[in-house]
Amino acid sequence: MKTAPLSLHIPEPKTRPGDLVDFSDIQIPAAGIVARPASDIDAAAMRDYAYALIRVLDDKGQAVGEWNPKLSADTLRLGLRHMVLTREFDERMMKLQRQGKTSFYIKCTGEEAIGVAQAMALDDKDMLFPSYRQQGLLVARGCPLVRLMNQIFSNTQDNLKGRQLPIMYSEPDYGFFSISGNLGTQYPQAVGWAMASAYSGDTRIAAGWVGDGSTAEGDFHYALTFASVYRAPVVLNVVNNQWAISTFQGMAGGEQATFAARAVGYGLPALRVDGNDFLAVYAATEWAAERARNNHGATLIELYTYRAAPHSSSDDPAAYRPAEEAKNWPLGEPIERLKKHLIAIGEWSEERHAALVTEMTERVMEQLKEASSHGTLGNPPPNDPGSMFEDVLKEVPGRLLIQREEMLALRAAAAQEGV
Amino acid sequence: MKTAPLSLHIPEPKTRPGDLVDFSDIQIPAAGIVARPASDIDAAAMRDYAYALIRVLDDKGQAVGEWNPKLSADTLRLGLRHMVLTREFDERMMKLQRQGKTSFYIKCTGEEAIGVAQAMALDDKDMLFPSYRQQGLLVARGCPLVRLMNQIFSNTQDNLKGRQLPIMYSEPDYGFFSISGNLGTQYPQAVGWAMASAYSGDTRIAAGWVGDGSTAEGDFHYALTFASVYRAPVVLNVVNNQWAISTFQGMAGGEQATFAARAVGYGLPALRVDGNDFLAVYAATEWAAERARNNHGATLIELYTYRAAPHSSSDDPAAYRPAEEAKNWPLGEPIERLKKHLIAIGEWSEERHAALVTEMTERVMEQLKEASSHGTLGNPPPNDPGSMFEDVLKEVPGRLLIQREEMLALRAAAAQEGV
Amino acid sequence: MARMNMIQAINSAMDIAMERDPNVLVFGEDVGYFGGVFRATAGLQKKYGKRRCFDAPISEGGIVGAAVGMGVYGLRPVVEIQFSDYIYPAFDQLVSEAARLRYRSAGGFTAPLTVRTPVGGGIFGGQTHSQSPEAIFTHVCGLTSIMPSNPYDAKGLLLSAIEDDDPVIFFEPKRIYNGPFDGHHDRPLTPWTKHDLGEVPEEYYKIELGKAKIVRPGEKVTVICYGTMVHVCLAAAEESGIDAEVIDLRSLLPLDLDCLVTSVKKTGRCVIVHEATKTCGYGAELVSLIQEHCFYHLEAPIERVTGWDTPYPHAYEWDYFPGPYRVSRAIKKVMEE
Amino acid sequence: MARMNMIQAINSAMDIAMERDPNVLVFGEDVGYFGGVFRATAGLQKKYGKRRCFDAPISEGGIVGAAVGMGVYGLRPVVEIQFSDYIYPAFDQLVSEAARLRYRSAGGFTAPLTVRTPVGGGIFGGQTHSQSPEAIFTHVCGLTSIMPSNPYDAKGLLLSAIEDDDPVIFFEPKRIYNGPFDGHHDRPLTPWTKHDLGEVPEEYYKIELGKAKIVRPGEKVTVICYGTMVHVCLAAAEESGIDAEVIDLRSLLPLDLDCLVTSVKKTGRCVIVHEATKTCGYGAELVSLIQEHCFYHLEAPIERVTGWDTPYPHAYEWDYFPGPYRVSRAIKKVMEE
Ligand SMILES: Cc1ncc(C[n+]2csc(CCOP(=O)(O)OP(=O)(O)O)c2C)c(N)n1
Ligand SMILES: Cc1ncc(C[n+]2csc(CCOP(=O)(O)OP(=O)(O)O)c2C)c(N)n1
Ligand SMILES: [Mg+2]
Ligand SMILES: [Mg+2]
Repeated sequence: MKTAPLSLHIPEPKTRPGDLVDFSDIQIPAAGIVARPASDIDAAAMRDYAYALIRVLDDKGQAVGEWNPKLSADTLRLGLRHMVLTREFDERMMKLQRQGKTSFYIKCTGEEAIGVAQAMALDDKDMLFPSYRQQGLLVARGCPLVRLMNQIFSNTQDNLKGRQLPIMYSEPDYGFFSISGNLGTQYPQAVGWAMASAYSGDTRIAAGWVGDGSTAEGDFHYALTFASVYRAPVVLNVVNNQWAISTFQGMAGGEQATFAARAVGYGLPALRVDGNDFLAVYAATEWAAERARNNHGATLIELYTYRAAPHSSSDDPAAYRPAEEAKNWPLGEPIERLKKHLIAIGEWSEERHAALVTEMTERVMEQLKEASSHGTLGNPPPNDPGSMFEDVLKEVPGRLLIQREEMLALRAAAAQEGV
Repeated sequence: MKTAPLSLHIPEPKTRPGDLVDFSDIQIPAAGIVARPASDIDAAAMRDYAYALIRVLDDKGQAVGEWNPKLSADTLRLGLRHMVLTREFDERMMKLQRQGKTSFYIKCTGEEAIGVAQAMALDDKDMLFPSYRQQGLLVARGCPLVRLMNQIFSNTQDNLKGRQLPIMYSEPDYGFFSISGNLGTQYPQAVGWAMASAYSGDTRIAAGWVGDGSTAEGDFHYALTFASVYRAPVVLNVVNNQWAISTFQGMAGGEQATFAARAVGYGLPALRVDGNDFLAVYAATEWAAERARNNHGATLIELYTYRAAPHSSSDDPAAYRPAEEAKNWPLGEPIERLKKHLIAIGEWSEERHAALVTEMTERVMEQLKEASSHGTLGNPPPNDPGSMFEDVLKEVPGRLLIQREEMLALRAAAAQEGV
Repeated sequence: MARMNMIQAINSAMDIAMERDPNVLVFGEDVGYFGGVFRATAGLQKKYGKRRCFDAPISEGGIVGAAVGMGVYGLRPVVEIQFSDYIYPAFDQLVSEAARLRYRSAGGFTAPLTVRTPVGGGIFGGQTHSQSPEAIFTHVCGLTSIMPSNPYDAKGLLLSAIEDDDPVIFFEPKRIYNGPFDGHHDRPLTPWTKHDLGEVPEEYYKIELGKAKIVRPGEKVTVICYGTMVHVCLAAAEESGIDAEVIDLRSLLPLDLDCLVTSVKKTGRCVIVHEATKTCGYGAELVSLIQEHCFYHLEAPIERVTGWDTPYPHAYEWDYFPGPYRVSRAIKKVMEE
Repeated sequence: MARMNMIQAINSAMDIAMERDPNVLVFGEDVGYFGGVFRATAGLQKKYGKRRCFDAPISEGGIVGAAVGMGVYGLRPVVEIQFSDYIYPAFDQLVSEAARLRYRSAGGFTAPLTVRTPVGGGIFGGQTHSQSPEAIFTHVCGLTSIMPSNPYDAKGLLLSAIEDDDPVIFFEPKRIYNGPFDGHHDRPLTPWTKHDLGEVPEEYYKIELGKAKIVRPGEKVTVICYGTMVHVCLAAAEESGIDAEVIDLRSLLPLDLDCLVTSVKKTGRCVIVHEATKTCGYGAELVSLIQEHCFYHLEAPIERVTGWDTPYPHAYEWDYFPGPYRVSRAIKKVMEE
């Protein structure tokens, strides 16, 4: 028997701050080469898709191959509009966070195609169980930005009564589930919701999102297990944006296999998609939704992208990765690519684009004006502290009534004493 | 969009009590057809192994194909001996449980090849993290049965001081980790131990076991994730014995994919093995151990077998599956198959086998005599209740000293009052 | 009226809930065809089909996670965790999700699920089939925690739990599934059929969550307990010869504090009994509340009689289990001060 | 001696432990190259290599499960759970495994791991970055639970925790990482550099686990607290004008009961303060023990000042946080009775 000592392997990204950007080992297959099977295909026949990369937009901005969803120019322009709005919104909110108007913010820069195209490819009544980086879903579903801003500001009009960290939206009317701070928990919930829909003979399906890093949680495994066993009508998305705060995707297993490949062991079909390609994202989502809606069960979609933003307003990525990575991401960025496509097919121009950006900036500012009129974090201080005792249970229980009284008495006394 | 209602899929085994046994959809490939790659092969080249079935013993009892571990007749006879002993031990202990000599028992009938061949294929110093159905590991490592019996009886010589449910052995001197009642928890621990061994430049590897049903726990996912990420020197075994108490393996995802296939998504190699074939189990374990010991990381082995025993002494399988299944299991049973092989190669005979069985029965009875002399459960009543306060922490903390005093005073008072 | 043991009463509650409301479904490990390792769901799959009563993967986190999602959809899932010792893998989904969903969504989403799970020892189950983890749930706001002590209450409380619009953990003391075990393990068990509270209406009825019951009125000392310990305390009160008032909490959260305070103000003495380990057990909260509300009425320190602060040891379970002798001594002790 | 804030002191403890013992290793989410989201492990990977300080998958259950296995091998893993709000996925591995391994194997196997995790609110973190879950761990026998209130203690206690042969949960009150926050959120924070207990020896020293510290001697009322609340209570004592004795527990389990009992027997009055929710919080156990041991010395009911029984609300966190005004009123209240 061999007796050479063992050693521990610790994965490490190829480059760190100070190194030159190096994406040379990222394989980018050409657009259009992946075949599109019927959406009722046997999962066992789909195993190779876990290692492919579905791309529709080629380098010249043309839509090619079987996965081209053949969307109308109007639809494409709508998608572009939503993406631009999402980005403008993100930029503005992050600035406001920097100015102290709120405590926290998370941008989805570079990942806009995901939320936007997926919301558009799904039915409006389908139920979404997002992580915190799919604000594009809400934008595409037409949720007024002022609602989101009110939540971000914890102001008087905040539909979550000042309870939640900024961006932890909950929008029942837009089929958008309450975002949890605990990573991954929404994934089996999405499956449970889908099971309930199937149980009820409904036609609505569910969709869930987690990040590459979050796939390591038990909830990811629960979701795939239950989705497979009960053939739940759900689209399970892994947004592989290469980073989990400071930790590269190799630390979640991405060195050894794609995240799409996780599906294989559960007998689920996987699609691996260029996440910065609006058309590819749309097409893959449409395929998975069709499969689910026809009772053929769940699909795992890996959305291959890059987190161009810092993890959150609390994060400075310059501490752990080369600053130039985002710009050099081999799959580009989604707005630019869709814009190029629309121009290539003669349905858009630089001028119209500039006008769109201006329009969206103005839209953000206008909504911001309204939101600000209801206050920003702590300004004025929120004025219904008693509400913190509501919604723990349907009825405020006795002990919380007492605690509420105590708290209000305390405030009153403090005010009187001038403390 | 299609609007036919969705419906929920609930997996169901093909047959239930009253039905005729029907294993017609179990595909049994011929023995010897699977190629044996070098143990340092790239996992990506191994994906098909997750769907194959490594078999060495053919229907005539011949050892065929590349996976034949070419063991000496002595080694084979030793394996047979361990398996027979394991079975006789199980039979006797279950009888004693029925007689009220202990509270609980679990047999591994039909699965003896797994513990025995795997212990023999591993190095004696490798660390084992078993579930509760691998008593064969201890038998093969030479742990005296009397030790196990003492534990089962919670008697005065019980190395676990009467604390643990019967069969929840813990045998540090035999490299056998404390069995947990909570399913699956040992799996990431095995990986952690293996990581520690690699961290320390050791040459020992770890092995862990879970059942088909237990793969649905989060711990299974943690283990595969960590094993993949840190390339831990560990052999991860899934004993697919078709049942988890009353629940068939389809409810853990076995309808949609093999359990071996779970490895694929983590970039780990998988071997799927005829678990009732001593030679195949030995060979696969040897391969995985070699791979781990040479620092190529973990392997997932699915041991395909059938739980011929009831789940435990508390269970009656006639309530949920056709009684005749075990006898008709298409892969036969391990003792019979190894015996046939040894006879076929002229190294064994029915007479020698009968003698072996007698010898092993006597061995069990002899050890039982010794164990019984130290008592059976409650007879005599265990006599060191104060010991229950030990080992909560290394030193008995103050509050437990007080509780111990209180308890002893209580006993004394009760005795005096004759309660 | 029928004679039912606790399992039958619990089964009857689920049966009726499923009958009345098509949104009620039941799932968990081994609960489908087999009817559960304690047989609590026996017959439900046969009656309602496997769509409404089915097995689950061995994945407590997945079971509760899926149930949360179903609750969000609008169903009322009733899930079984086979032993409460195995509820920990579901802890995050219960605490971070089920318990806080209504709050964090300001009522936009809710998770009206019921988790049934057997608790307690005295069945030679060793450390992983004997635990009583109620106190880690009663610390979590947003959860309701119930523990019945007899078939009649079990059925009425379980029906209330299932109809409750928030998540409820329904702890079932498995030692009394068959009869009102009083801790005298060396004596034969009286079956529920011979007990008044084994008389259970076959039809629908509910018992309000949050109401304790005085199961033995008395003047001298208040004994507070729940689950199996109710029968132990009744025996202990009898054996002590002291005029003890025994209160069965039935509901841990919400707690019927008024009932306790009234009693202790009357008796001036209090013993609290549970099977769970002592430190930070539910008894600690009870002591705190009683000393807060009855401080000037207390004549002696409140005594806690509980499981020791160790795991549940297989061979020594009768030294671990807080039996009637220990309780009666505690009753006498508080009388002496 | 050096001036250190709490993060630096914690970092120094790990540094020294790694230096002294090659079996000590550190891992967790973002702790490697980056040095942790609170920077507690900054520099350790650089100094000791990535073999000894490395990132982990986002899998708290896996982190603790692997650490248990490492402990069994003979290492002393120190793992970070990024926020204690995220410790629940590891609950089963902590409670069923780490805490009970020594017991169930009768000492054959042990899990000497240390789990470091930031607790507490007041940082606008909302309900999932503010929790104080200590009471669900103190109910579990086999676990040791520590919470320091200053850099000096943090370093000495963490070194003891790492060298302890059983699993230790080391709760770090994140609100005082930078300075002794006293609850006056509208006033500037004094940094640790300006505080005596920010004087921390650079070398090795230990503080025994299980010893409380009287941080303000007094005669009239005993205030028991830990973590951030120590500073709040000191401010409150000052502001109340009452001669209060303030005790910093430092170690929740083991508990320095003698210290508390001696103090309460002297003062006859007691206020218990923690940030966690009230019901079944750690304060309940303290009340129980004190009423048990000091019953005849108590002149007034013991008061608990705690977080309300709700999740931690983002915008209302200063109404939630038990600040000095609330504590001082409680001190005055117990003096009145
Ligand atoms: C259970 C849990 N553990 C840890 C965290 C802290 N945390 C918040 S975001 C994050 C990284 C997530 O990375 P990924 O899943 O890749 O999503 P991304 O941020 O890239 O969108 C971590 C570790 C958490 N919120 N919940
Ligand atoms: C966490 C947990 N959940 C549930 C149980 C109850 N339980 C004990 S054995 C068992 C079935 C396990 O089946 P499998 O993993 O296939 O192993 P096998 O018994 O077939 O060897 C169950 C559900 C448990 N012990 N632990
Ligand atoms: Mg990511
Ligand atoms: Mg099995």
